[in-house]
Amino acid sequence: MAHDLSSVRADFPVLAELIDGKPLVYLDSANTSQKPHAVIDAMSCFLEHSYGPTNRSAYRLAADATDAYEGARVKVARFVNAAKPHEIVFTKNATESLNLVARAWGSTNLSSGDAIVLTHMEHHANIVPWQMMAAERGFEIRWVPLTADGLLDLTDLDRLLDGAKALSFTAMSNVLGTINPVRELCAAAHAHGAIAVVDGCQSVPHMPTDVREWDADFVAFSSHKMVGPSGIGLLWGRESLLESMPPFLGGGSMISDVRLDGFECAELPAKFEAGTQPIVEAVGLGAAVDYLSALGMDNVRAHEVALTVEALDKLKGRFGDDIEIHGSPDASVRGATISFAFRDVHPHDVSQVLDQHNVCVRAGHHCAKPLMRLLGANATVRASFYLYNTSDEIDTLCDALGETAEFFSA
Amino acid sequence: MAHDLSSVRADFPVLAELIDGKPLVYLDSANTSQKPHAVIDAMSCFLEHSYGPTNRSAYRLAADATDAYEGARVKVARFVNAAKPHEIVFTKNATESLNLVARAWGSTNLSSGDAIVLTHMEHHANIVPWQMMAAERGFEIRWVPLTADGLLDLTDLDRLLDGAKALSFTAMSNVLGTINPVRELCAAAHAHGAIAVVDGCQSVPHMPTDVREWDADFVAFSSHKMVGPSGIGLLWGRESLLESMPPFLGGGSMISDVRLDGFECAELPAKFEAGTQPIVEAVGLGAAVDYLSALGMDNVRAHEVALTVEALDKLKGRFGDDIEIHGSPDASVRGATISFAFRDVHPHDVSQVLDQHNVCVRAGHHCAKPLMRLLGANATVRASFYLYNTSDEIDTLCDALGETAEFFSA
Amino acid sequence: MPGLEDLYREIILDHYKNPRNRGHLDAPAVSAKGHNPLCGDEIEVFVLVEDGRVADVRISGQGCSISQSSASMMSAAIKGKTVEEVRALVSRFRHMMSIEEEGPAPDTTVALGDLEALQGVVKFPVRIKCAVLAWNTLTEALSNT
Amino acid sequence: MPGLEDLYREIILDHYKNPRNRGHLDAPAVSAKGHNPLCGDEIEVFVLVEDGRVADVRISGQGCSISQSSASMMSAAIKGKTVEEVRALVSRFRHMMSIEEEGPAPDTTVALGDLEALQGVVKFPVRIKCAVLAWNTLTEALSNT
Ligand SMILES: Cc1ncc(COP(=O)(O)O)c(C=O)c1O
Ligand SMILES: Cc1ncc(COP(=O)(O)O)c(C=O)c1O
Repeated sequence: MAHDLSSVRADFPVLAELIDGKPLVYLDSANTSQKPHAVIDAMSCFLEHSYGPTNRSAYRLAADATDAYEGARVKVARFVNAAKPHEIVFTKNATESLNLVARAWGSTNLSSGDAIVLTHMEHHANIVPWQMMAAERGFEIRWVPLTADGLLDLTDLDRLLDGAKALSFTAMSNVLGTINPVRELCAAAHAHGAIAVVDGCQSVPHMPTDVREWDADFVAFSSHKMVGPSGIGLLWGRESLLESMPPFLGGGSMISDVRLDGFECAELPAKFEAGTQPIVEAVGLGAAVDYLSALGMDNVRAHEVALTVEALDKLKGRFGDDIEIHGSPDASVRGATISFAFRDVHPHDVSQVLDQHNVCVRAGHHCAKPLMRLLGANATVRASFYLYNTSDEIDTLCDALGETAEFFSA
Repeated sequence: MAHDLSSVRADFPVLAELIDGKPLVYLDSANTSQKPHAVIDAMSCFLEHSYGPTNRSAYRLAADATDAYEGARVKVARFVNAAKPHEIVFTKNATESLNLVARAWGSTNLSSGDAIVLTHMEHHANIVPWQMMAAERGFEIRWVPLTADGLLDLTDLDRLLDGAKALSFTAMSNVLGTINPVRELCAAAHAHGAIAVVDGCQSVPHMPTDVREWDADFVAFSSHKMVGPSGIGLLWGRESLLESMPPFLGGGSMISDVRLDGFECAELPAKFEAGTQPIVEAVGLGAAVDYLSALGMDNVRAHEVALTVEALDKLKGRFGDDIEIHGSPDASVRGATISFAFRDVHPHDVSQVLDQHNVCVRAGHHCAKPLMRLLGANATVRASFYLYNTSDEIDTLCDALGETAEFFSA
Repeated sequence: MPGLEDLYREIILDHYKNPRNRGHLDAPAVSAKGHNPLCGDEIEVFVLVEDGRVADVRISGQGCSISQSSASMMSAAIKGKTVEEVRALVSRFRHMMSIEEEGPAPDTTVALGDLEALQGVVKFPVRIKCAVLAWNTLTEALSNT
Repeated sequence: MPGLEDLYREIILDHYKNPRNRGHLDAPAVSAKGHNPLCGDEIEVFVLVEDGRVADVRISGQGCSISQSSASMMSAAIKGKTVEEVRALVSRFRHMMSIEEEGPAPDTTVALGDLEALQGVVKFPVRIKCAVLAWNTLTEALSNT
């Protein structure tokens, strides 16, 4: 494995928790990740010694808090290779980021007769905001289908993009683990005069990100999935687009003037950051980005590829036809998120037995109901691995599944 | 004073900070408040031992995190005497809460020919969201004027409310400190068939709140101003209204079903909580509400009234005509937020000299530009007191102002 | 932590594997759909009420062992009962599941029969929603009569 | 922490109390508005360029001692200079204020004169925005020629 796993694990206090005397096996990081000491301590230290308002007051405490908050923006900008820090907008979660794009960009660019393109593997966060706008403005939503292996089926992409104004897609499926060819998709969108909106929620925490190399127009992602705190999300946007858009939420800080008869917007990024911001959360996110950068995102990816190969091997090897793993068997085009059906045991019951062994997996529709319908399932079991997971944990998962099989065949 | 101030102060670690060997005098709580150990520790303890996803996964760690998150909702509901916990919606800040009301309620209730009523003392957060909707839908915004004392001038209220669909107003001005007659205003709105939206940002942290006694329809407030963490805001809404409204942000958790051709909303409160929520922040907010409840909001208010009387006396007594204090001189109709002009020294320069004495005040327009125009000022100095402030700090403020006078007359 | 046997009693697994009263009913039967947002389970309950009695009941949909067996046992328990008896049973069942109920305490003389097997679910709070899904859906269906 | 004297040099207070070149100019003069969102300061800069030289300059608006004195000193410094000289001065001033500039290092032979007094502002980072407000606004006005 590409990094020193035992020292990494020691960084995450919750991984040392024992429940009923047994260690926690946290395999739900695609849902939300655990946090290292560095993040937790940065937040409590800031709260104890340095908390103050940002971008509003002028005394030193406030100025230092502002520097901490804006410093986090610079760190995030570097982490995804944004051209300018003010192309990074802090939101509350990736869902808000995608709503921001759908509404603020959409309201000046989409109307009846227009079309946008989504894919069959999108998370609800990249579907519902567009459906809400479509219901209001009457544009068409087209869908990129999937191959049997759970990859995007790009055969008809040109036809789908013909006349479309936007292509919005996930860089990595939160159900299938599929890694999509982001750069090619952005290029295809641009070739048709559409913008490319990337849902980076599942990819940014797990592999290096370069928004300029992608040549994307917007990328949404969340702090809580990349070892950062809850309560803060991210939107990277191309400067020219962010500048051309109307604001999203109205209120303090996003204005340069307010009169009884109207208001003027502030400059980027304030324009999209109305009200008191997630200050402590930005500080924690800054620490998270430092933590990931120190590990090296290439190493994180290498570690996860190794885990994926091993997990797929062991699961298939041990359970054969009793397990149906969704998505591609090729670890080079997938992340460490493994969804599966296990015999005829309902996912909720699988997760129950696994929980008895402290193995935390998600059972459900994973906020991707259109994809679930395609898979012909109401729910799947999903085990998702991250930088702190180990080979041993794969074994524990397999053993717990073994017991599940036994229990439900008895 | 109504509570044990030295033990209260010991609860707030940042108040023990020394800068240049001198204590911090934090008089900017109307902007954002400091946090007690109880809140900081609840957050770090949760992050170290119990962090997990809420309302998504079924294993015990996730179930316990969900209980902690939903438990915070119950605490907040009790704190403001809501009829049901699901009338409390978690947002990112009060600004989002007000945008939610303006857009989700407004989009089905306001169109061309309609009118809403705001007041001249509103924060931008209670102006700009309505202006954005008005620009889109062409309804009229009417304004309640102010008296010379900085109270609402209700002489023409009936005329203003005639035919109006909503009255949206602050319970307490963040500039003048004015406490508005919320119950009377709600009744007046209802008498005209309008809903009453209350911006509780400045009142909820400082005095007892009873949304049912007010008979309000919506109340927005923020965690970070009531000793809770940043990154989480609150909206209380009357159940029937919340149920009748379309959703605000779209995404995971706010749906009960998503198909390619549309979606169905989830029940309250999930309907308005799209995406991964501020989980840790809710836990911190729960601890903040416990902290305030233990102190007793009546005691908090009594403490602040005493500080206000003393501060007004001392400032006027010492500086006479050199200081112009905005708003009412009557502490029974105002909170402990004191905005003033000091001789002809620009507020920014006043705050600079005060900062030299570690006295933290805000200088600026306080996100209330229409009010500033009415006051004929670009900016004011604002000292705002909270449950942890002391008489001594009033003296330090006065001494620092004395030096300001000396410095700028030299 | 309570063991799996507390949750998965034999009779539960039996109802899960051999669900009673599967299918659907046409009008004049009433019906309602329920779903559990946590795990995606969906259920549809059909009830035919004749002369104030449940003349027939059918369940369709998918779900986990707890929600399916609870639905199956419920269907067996209510068939032939008067609507009033059914309501008393629903109240008694919800009470056993420690779901807060407003109003008076339920009539403990109402027999739960096989349904007692679901008592173990209470030790697994997340699963309570699974166990009551069919019951809430039934209540909704009956409100359509 | 640096003392107040580092910030409020005598010449700064003098320019604050007795601002030079207050007022406004009509077309063909160009103008621009600037504002500091932190403290609400607003400024308007009017420049009359004739034959490539700043023939006249006026400042209006309100602000703190730093923004007002910086504007006043700026107005005194640029009057009569060629537009090219003005641009060099702007660059030199922004450099002194340690605002990152892209491109080549500024020409340090450009004399700052009285403006040197504003050097102390750098020790008070929040006030840098006040000091450069007039200069940014001037640059915007000149871009309108
Ligand atoms: C009266 C009032 N309303 C609304 C707000 C906005 O609150 P927030 O910044 O937490 O969104 C504030 C504080 O900034 C306020 O004082
Ligand atoms: C692919 C994908 N998109 C969007 C989201 C939404 O992110 P958040 O819940 O942080 O808003 C998630 C995670 O829930 C996700 O996995």
